[in-house]
Amino acid sequence: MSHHPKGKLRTDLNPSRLLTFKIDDRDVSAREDESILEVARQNGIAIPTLCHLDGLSERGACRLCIVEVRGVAKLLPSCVTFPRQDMEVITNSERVVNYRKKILELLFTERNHVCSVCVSNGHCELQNLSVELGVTHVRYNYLYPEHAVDASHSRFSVDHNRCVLCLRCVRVCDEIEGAHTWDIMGRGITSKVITDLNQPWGTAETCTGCGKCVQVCPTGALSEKGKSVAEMIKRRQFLPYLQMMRGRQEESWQK
Amino acid sequence: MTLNIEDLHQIAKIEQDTQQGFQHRINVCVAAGCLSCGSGVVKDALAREVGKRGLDNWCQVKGVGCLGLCTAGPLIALEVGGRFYQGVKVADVADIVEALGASPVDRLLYPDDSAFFQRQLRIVTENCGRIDPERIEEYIAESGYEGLYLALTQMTRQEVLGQVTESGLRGRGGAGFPTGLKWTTVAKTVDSTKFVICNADEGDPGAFMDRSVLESDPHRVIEGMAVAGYATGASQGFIYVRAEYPLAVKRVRMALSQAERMGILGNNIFNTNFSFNIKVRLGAGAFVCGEETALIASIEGRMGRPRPRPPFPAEYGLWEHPTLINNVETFANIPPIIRHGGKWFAGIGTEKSKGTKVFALAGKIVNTGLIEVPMGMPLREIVYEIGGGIPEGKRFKAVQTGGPSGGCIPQQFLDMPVDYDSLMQVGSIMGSGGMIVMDESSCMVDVAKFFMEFCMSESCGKCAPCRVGTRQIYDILCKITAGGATTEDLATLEDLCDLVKHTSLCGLGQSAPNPVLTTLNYFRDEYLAHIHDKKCLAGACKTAKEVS
Amino acid sequence: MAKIGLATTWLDGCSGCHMSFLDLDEGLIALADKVEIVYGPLVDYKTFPEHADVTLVEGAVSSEADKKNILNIRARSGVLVSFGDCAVTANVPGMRNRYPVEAVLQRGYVENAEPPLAGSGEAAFQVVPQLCPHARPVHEFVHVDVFLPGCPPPPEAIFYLLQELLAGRIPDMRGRTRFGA
Amino acid sequence: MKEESATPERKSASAKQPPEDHRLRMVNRTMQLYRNQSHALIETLHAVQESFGYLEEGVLKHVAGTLRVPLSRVYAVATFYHSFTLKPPGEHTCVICMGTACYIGGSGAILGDIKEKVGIGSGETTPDGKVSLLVARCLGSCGLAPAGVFDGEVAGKLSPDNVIDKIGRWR
Repeated sequence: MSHHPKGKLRTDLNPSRLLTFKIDDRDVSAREDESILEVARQNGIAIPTLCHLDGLSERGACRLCIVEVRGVAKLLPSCVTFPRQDMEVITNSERVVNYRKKILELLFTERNHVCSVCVSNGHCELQNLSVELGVTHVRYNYLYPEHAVDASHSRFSVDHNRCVLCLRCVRVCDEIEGAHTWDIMGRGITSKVITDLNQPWGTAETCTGCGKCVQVCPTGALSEKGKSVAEMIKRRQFLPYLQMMRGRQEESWQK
Repeated sequence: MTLNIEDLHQIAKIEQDTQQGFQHRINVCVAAGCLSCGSGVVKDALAREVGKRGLDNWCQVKGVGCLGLCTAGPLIALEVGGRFYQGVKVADVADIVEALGASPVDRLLYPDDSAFFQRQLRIVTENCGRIDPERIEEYIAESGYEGLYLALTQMTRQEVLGQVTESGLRGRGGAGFPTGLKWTTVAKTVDSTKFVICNADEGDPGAFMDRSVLESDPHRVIEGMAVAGYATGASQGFIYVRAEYPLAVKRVRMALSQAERMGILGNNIFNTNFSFNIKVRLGAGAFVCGEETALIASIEGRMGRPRPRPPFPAEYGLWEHPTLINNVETFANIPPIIRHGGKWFAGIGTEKSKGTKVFALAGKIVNTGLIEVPMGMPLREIVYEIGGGIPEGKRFKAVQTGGPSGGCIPQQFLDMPVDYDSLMQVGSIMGSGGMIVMDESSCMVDVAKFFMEFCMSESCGKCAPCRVGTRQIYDILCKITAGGATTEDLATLEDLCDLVKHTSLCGLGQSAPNPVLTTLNYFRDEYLAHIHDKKCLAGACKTAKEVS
Repeated sequence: MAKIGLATTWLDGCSGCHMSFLDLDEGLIALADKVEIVYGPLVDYKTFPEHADVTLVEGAVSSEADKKNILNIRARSGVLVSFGDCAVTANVPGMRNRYPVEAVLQRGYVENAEPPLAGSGEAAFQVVPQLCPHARPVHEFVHVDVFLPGCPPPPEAIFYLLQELLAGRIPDMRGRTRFGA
Repeated sequence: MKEESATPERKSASAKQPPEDHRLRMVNRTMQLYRNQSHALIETLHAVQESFGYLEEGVLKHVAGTLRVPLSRVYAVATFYHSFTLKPPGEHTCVICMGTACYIGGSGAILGDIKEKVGIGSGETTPDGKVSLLVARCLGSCGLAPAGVFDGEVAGKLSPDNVIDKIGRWR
């Protein structure tokens, strides 16, 4: 049984049908309901991701996992694109790699990511992606938005300066914990993750204090209190297991 | 209550007889445009004047939908004689009534030979400005619901699909997807629950076609939706309409209850086993909800954030059921297609763009308003003949079509036929039909900035390229208009446009750079003047010189 | 073979990157044969030379003086290296960018002054270099040839960078250092 | 049914016990119409906005509870859509259209004048609580550009002077 949820997006795909296609000129086989990303990873082909996390529903939003498919003009997010027989997927063309770098650079400009003083320095997915994609500097202007730190919760804190709006916290809280304390307010560049009615986290009555959001956060936006620079190491091995055990995707609020 | 064709004809007959009973009929435009110039009071005053003179049985005064020429409002039409009075005030009322049957009131007369009314071909708007949108009987008198009757009683679903496909009708909401194909896809799905959604979330700034159609002839859209429901196997429809259009909302709701009362909506329509209901859902001010999947999310009560497609709504839509989404104008084309046949429709327009298109003409143009022309009409004819050219003797600079997803078309393409493919070729799109004319006093960089500000604040924020990229592009455009940019900034601008266009999740992001790209393409000198000479060629960006 | 002229300088930084440079330890000896330090805080030259083959710039561009300096440095440098996170991303100096300059000065020189400053602090503000509204990365002002992120960049990365430059290659720093390293 | 007293204290107290508030009747009716299904959220928020003038926090909690929608989702929806406001509006509302035609026609200058002479920007209310200014994306009255809405009445062919004049009459 697969640990990777499809969300509700593709129940039309038949898990018992097998097909073969090509990733980067390699022949691979897959079930019809396995995303290109899953198949690539099973075959040791690395595709960078940020909003994707095994055990949570897919959003297809960070656009880092885009790939080219021969004969298709558009670039497709591999996390929510499903293979077809004889499809030819290219994961590492120069075009795609350059776009990924630029998207990552945009993410760095969006908030105030000061790695050197961050609790997650050295254990951060955004930081790791910059190494993986070879981003040594950012070509766009930093936006320097004003964002606060909310340390009202007794055990955790949220630093919006480090948030990349991947919404893993929103999804894990909804899909796994079942509390839906987190959501995202506003829209566009002014979007922000919130707890309950945009109130201090510590006062959010629906929060169970389970800390799953903290563990799935890719950056230092969510952290345990008392951690100093570079001390926040996330552990999220529990996630695919809980996802399988609880399997409440069907009732998800988050789509 | 269920109707049959005799009943329909009976209603139509009674209505026509009543109309014929009047020697004179005065139609007062009561669409939002004229209403805001006071056409409501003019209409009341006219009715009072007619009553005062005891002419109630001789002259009818009625409120009608959009007459099209919004710039000349309040506008009234004399149906006998075919004259138009423009800019009518309450003080003119006595003269107008006095002049009935005699020579018209010259000072109010709109020139008879005006191309504005002559050159148009009205299909979608055939009833606009002629019938009272608040009375179903008047719609029926104009062959209304006959198409639905034909479809339900004399055509199989396949035949309806065939006619729509044969008509060559393409979606009027923006991308121009073949309507027949979309319908067929939904019809082919096996789900027992399917939905039909009318997208009336007309969000393009500068477009008001859909609003006008809903305000002027709401039943036409309802009929189109019901036909779609029959053809695709759906029994529930939704009209998703902007809350910013209160009058359209009111008239649609009124029309729905009238149709329900007559049994044209509901169970066993026209004594067939087809049942169809329509509900209204209000948009709440989010342009992105024009995107299909976002619109669906909004009807489901969530934030209007698009999701990646496929799966497409045709297979996987509202509450996971197959869903057909067309816009107002598309549905409004359906009743005449059913009545006259797909072949008739396919005979109008160009090879790949069939039928007519309604445009909202606005900006620096003499005749602002709503027009409907056959596809393929040259841009020049629209701007200079129907539109009356540029006011104040200024020079034409560009036409912006397609709203924030479209582009600016410069002078050299004025003789281009207006259809889906030609517009695409010059980097713009048909969009929903907004057409904003700009003259020499409009700065194209400023225009690009305006649209980018729009896209930036309408971006839903889901995907990173659109969320951050539009902001970055906007910042650079601000820098350019303020005279503080360098050539490197211009390169970054182009690089960002390319990124946002190719990596964004939905159509909003993918097309957001279009206004910048087309202006860069056709008006690069204006960008360069801001950058090198710190000068705005149009004189619109006043701060350019001061900042260095 | 003639030695190459190496200049190092700092703008708005903490000198930590220079400390990391000193941490090259015996590497410094290896470099000494091939490199002449023509300018920098580690040596006693007062003005930037007419030409430096390689210049390492530490720190963000924060003040009007920094702006002037970096243009001058760029004009006189062969290969310009953005040396460390402050130069590459504005890093810690950039953390003030969310606040108006006046508020930053007030906080730094009046509210947090020890012992407490008499008066409004105007006098103190006079001697502080005139700050720009934002501290910004070097490459937003001048062309940068090589980016060496890190807070500070590890000595190995600095050594590799210089080795490559000495060999006449523009180094690829990917995988050798990162933001915040 | 209990008679409602309209003192301000009473109103704010009743917001804490929502079912008591007469303004809630329309809200509750809307929710009942949709059998309290969660997808009625947006329609319900429209109803709240209409009867309260804005989305009051206590009412949002009531709506969340009745429709069984998470609090954070209610807030998310309320802030995603521009039609909703979380702040009480002024006594009078002036909406200026910033659609393309209106922008080309000079609505930017009108906003500039309002900012300068009345001192409020988009989404702001004068300190005396008299006038709120809103910016609309497109009123669909492009033929009348620049257009605006003054206390629900659409007005076209605006100029900075006649807008300032209209606002002036409210104060």
